[in-house]
Amino acid sequence: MAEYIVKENALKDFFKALTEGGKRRFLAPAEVSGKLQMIETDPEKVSLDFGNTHQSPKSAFFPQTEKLMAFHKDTAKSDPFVYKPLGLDETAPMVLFGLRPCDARGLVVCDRVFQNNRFTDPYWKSKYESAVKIGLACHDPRPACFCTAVGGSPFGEAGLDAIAFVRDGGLALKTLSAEGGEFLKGLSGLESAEIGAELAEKKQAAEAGMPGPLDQSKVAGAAVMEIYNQPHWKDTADRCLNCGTCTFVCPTCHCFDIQDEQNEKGGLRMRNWDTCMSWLYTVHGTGHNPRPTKTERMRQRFMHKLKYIPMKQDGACGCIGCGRCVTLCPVNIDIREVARQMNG
Amino acid sequence: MTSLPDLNQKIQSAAKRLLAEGKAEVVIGCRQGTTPMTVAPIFCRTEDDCNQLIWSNFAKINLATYLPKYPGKVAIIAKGCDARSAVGQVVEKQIERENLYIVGVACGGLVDVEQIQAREPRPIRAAEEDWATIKLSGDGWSSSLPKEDVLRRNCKTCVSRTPEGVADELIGEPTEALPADDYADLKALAGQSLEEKMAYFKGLVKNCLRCYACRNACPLCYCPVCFVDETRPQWLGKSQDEMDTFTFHLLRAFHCSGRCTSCGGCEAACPMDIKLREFNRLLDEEVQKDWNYLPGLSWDQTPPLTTYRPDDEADFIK
Amino acid sequence: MSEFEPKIVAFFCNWCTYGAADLAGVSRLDYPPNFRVVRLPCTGRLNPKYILEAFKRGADGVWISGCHPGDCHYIAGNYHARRKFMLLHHMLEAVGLEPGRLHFSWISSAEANKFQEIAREVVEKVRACGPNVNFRKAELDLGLPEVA
Amino acid sequence: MHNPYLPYPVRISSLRIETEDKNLRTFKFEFLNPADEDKFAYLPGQFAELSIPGQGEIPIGIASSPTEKGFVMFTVNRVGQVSSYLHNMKVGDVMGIRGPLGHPYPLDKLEGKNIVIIAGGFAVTTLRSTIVWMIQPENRPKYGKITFIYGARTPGLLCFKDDWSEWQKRADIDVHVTIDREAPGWDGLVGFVPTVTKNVCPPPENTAAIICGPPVMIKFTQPVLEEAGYSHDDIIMSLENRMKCGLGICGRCNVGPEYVCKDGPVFTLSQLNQLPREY
Repeated sequence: MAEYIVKENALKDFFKALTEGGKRRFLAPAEVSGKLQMIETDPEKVSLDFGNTHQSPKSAFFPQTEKLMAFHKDTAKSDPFVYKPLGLDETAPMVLFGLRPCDARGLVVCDRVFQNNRFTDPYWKSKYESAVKIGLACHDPRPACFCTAVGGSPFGEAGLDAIAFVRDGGLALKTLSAEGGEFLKGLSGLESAEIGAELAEKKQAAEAGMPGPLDQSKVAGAAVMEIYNQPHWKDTADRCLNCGTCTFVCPTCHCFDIQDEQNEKGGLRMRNWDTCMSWLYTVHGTGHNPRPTKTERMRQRFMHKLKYIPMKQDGACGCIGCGRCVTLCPVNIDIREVARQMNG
Repeated sequence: MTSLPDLNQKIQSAAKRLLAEGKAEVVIGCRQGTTPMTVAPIFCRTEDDCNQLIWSNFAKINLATYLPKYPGKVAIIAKGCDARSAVGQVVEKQIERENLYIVGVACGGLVDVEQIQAREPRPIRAAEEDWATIKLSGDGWSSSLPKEDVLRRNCKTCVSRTPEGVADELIGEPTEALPADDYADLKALAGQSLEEKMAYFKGLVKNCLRCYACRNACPLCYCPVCFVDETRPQWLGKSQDEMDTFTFHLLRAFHCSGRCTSCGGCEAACPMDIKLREFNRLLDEEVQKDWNYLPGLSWDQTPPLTTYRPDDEADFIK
Repeated sequence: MSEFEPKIVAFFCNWCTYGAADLAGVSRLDYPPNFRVVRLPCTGRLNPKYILEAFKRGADGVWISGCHPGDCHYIAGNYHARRKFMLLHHMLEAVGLEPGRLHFSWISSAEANKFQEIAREVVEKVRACGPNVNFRKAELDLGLPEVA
Repeated sequence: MHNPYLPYPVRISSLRIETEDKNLRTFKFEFLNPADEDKFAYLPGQFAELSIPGQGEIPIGIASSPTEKGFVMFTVNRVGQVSSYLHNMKVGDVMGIRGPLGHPYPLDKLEGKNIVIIAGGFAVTTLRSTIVWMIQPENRPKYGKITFIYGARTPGLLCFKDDWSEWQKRADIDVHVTIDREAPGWDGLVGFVPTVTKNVCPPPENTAAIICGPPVMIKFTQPVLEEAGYSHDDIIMSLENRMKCGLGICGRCNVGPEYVCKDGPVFTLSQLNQLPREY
């Protein structure tokens, strides 16, 4: 594990160096139409002073609309009406700077879905595994932040190749993975330094104001149907609008819809984010809907985050505590409150 | 002016009385949220529930949204806009008048949390409110803002801050209605080039995620199957195509024309802070100009699109 | 360069304009062939989404025509439609639709001459607007390499 | 890297109208690239996404058996956008199939057992595959007595008539085909599937049941099997839900923690008892 500092006046050089001379696409928190987002940006425009990006960074690996394949209809040419994959060969690898540790953990949860026990999603994998992910620790978690309650930390390291934190006069960095160490070695702007003590101190300070662990022991021990049939779901569902905001901003919501579009020349198959809050999401061709009302749909989301994902991912919580859904829910359905109710 | 604690007290006792008298099985109102500057709608069925009821400047969505889906007798703690929407739903025969009890509460306008955050970028750990002031505090600091400075845009042109005339009972001292929207900005825009108009309206929705939170938060959007969810044919593509998104917003607004009460619930629900009401205002302006109609102000109104006059003027029709 | 030939989607009421188009044909009144007709039972049946859908799919113009006010086969369908048209027309022009793209008319089944005249006018006005760029969905970018 | 979203291109090699209401058609597909047939190695009970360029995909159970070479076969009910489009396609048209997806029936675990296969209506597809597979000379000795109960509303709604009339002639499989009420020209069984099951199902000892059919048939057949003493571990069902990816990623077929596509569609009744009824 190598440790470095980057002086303030060397920051821009360092960010430029991260692109490896333009070979990598550089993504960092930057403002786009009034919102801070993790986007491909100019190294000059990186923001270091922020709570968190407005939306989660999952879109870097799993864009809201992603073309999967295309076909043409020209019967004079070869292979008409045969789909050919798109976007797998030419994708330039990414380097992400400024991932919050909660979001990096969210990507790990997604990764275990996109690369599950039976199938590997090549569109995700080609982007995710080639990316270098450099985190930026949180010094000043926001009121709705609760990563510490679900097993994370504002200085958490999961899913990251290196973690940085802001200090007087610049940044400090610690590499976390072999790939991260290899990638950062010798980059312009970096100076070797001992930062261990400072990191430990800052980590402790940041965690001090944060909530303690959210007890999910009963949820973990209970049968699915026991939690599913709890009476509190109806109360929460009363006020849920099924608007889906929570799913669109969630770093671990990975559901999508596959759609075809075509014109006279050919067609595309693409995937678009979808939401379990939608009536259309589960409705069968026959009109039967296995989740007919908002109660089932709202319950599905919380069961998925807090019961199903832990069951499928060795106990790892499907919620990583970024607080986006808590802040943006128009009717203040707070996942922490729901988690407490589920735990009895 | 009634103080907020007083107002809350009155709301709570009204709610308890309604439950006790059997005038309602449930009273829908607001309670304190779990984070600063949030409130949560609450469905009160017990006295304990009623004790949580509050009036807050931070209320977000229009509570009438819940009414068409609610089967029984229901009371609603309603600001002017909530009450107007509820009346609209009765007029549109989505709910029965006998099943609805409106507890009207005088409103001095709601605040826009986004504007507060723009003025106060530090993490806000707590917020206190009274009728005219918002007090904020964080790690080692505190400040206060006049509510007037951070009012929601729709609240600045509210013609029915107090649901007088339609409420079954009224709590608080009636607040004066404000001058109606003069649509000055839209009138100015109308004089600009087609390109400028298009750029403005397409620009408004370029961040749209198509989550349809605006639709779900809207008290007018009670269709069993929304046109965006229709599949045969599928009217709208599901991708982030600009025109699909734009069409959604045009049709959403069109479906609300002559019905929108400018509650701002759509904008409050939008996770991307899109100024959705700009589309609605376009049509509101026309509805008022052509038919002088404001929805939700009385029980016996006829919505303009359900009727006609033989002499409706439409000189663009050849 | 050859002159731009617009594609126009026309929504005609079954009881009047559709008949007028028929009569114009039988009467050998020539009119431009740039529109494709969708027959409706009444203009009241016209959902605004049809108009937007037509533009979205690349129509350069849309023309809606029904019975004169007072002459509706269903008594008041066109009166109701007129109110919808007033709002829709206002909204689309307010958001930047060229005024010459969207046309409304009342043409009874006897008015073959009016039909001919308005058909010509509609086509010319849409032609003057040029191809619909702003209200159509972007061409699909198939991203396929040219295959032999 | 294998791309599980990419369908194998296939050509419709034959199609047949399966039922009198014309809502069911059986399609046989041949692979455009012969090598894909080996890659598409499946077992009875699995499904595939029928993928029509420009239209979309539908998950359909595979009706052919892997022992039938040179084609894969699907019987499709006309319901939605894609299936309606497919019903209008012709022999020779090119489309795609993607799979095989899901888990097959637990054929290895069933070895040494008596098998009762209960089907209703067009849900018989993957069960046809199972029977064809089981009665192959190399597979038949692995199983005990095989009983097949199949019902439909009318004779004209019974699928795969050629197949089951052949099986009726065999000594190594007990075939009971029934229709709901008397119909001219029908001299077979009359009665609902649960009643027939009650009369002919073998004793539960060392026996497993595989059931596929409309919800109402399952609702009334399940108690019959329970009464006969079948344990919930020995009642095997196949679920269907709206699906898109078929890979356990896109989320919509979730039933509790399980994805119908990736972890199912085959579940035992005792597994289903642990799950919400969101299917």
